[in-house]
Amino acid sequence: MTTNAREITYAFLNTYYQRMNADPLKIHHLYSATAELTHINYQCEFDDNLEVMPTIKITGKENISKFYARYAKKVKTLRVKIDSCDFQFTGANNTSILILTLGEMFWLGTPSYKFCQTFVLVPTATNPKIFDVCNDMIYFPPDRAE
Amino acid sequence: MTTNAREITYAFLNTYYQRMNADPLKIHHLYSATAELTHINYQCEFDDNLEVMPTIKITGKENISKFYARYAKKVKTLRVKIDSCDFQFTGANNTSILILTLGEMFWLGTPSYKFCQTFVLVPTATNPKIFDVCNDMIYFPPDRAE
Amino acid sequence: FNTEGLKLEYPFFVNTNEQEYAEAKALRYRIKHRSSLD
Amino acid sequence: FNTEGLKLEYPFFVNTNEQEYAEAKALRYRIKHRSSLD
Repeated sequence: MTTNAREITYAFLNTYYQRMNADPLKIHHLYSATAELTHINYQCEFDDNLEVMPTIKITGKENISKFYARYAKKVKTLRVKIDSCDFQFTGANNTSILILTLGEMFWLGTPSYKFCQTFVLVPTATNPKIFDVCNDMIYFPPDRAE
Repeated sequence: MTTNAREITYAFLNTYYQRMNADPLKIHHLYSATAELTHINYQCEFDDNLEVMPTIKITGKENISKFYARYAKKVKTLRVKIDSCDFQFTGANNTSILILTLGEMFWLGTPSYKFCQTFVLVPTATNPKIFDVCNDMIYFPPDRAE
Repeated sequence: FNTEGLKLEYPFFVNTNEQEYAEAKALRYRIKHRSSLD
Repeated sequence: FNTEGLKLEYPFFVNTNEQEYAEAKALRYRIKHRSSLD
């Protein structure tokens, strides 16, 4: 079971970040209907003098779909370096998976930003081997030049 | 509801870290029966040359109780600086709360270590205003002197 | 736990204060990323 | 998503590689902690 959760965690992270790059219009398929997303607020231009990486909170698969579609061009240029990830079981019957991952991300031409991201993956009602993202929350800690 | 979740988050973090200091033998009361905890492995001596902050995974309130009791003396000296926290609703009916917090922690005489910690708080069956910790996962990112 | 009217401003110190933190911060440490998942 | 036999070793690059990362890392940035909760 633990081995399984680890494989699911790895596979999820790989799929999730790859899809940003490969097909932003399909990322929302990973989320549950009532998912909550705290993500980079792509509406703001982020430049080199950015003091706070702007984030935005979005609720529901439909809004999440619109969000990724609107900023598809920028989302497609996302690059990710994962430095660590860990997981625990959570939710009803401990069948959901809580993930905590840290790393750095950047976009075409931007500096690399440290991030910390947590996810909750919930097995679907119809197939316990298929998971939906019901939470996706990111935070960008300050740079070393604090 | 959101205001409520924010207050619950603040109150929880305050209670949780204060109790480490005030009464390690009562920390386990905050956890659910099947809670999962990834915490500092107090069994290892951590010195200034530590390259990896050792962590340990513990499952179930009873084991969590034993863990905190065994290292009560060290736990009592914990000091915490919270730099950020954010939350989302999660779990059945979105009544649970997922928390992501970052900051630094240190113990009597130790350097200050950056940490990133995530929690899931679940309302108890008997009283939806009382929450149990069902997940508690910490990670120590590398120092700036990478 | 009591959820009444707690306000959180950053940085928020628990069991410590600015001065004690500054002393701990002055001590150096090196933590490297773990090389594999537990 | 497909969960078959993926191995994760750190650092693990997605959509990029060591060299491209090094270039991005060379660009400086400054992010301060948010002063309050959203």
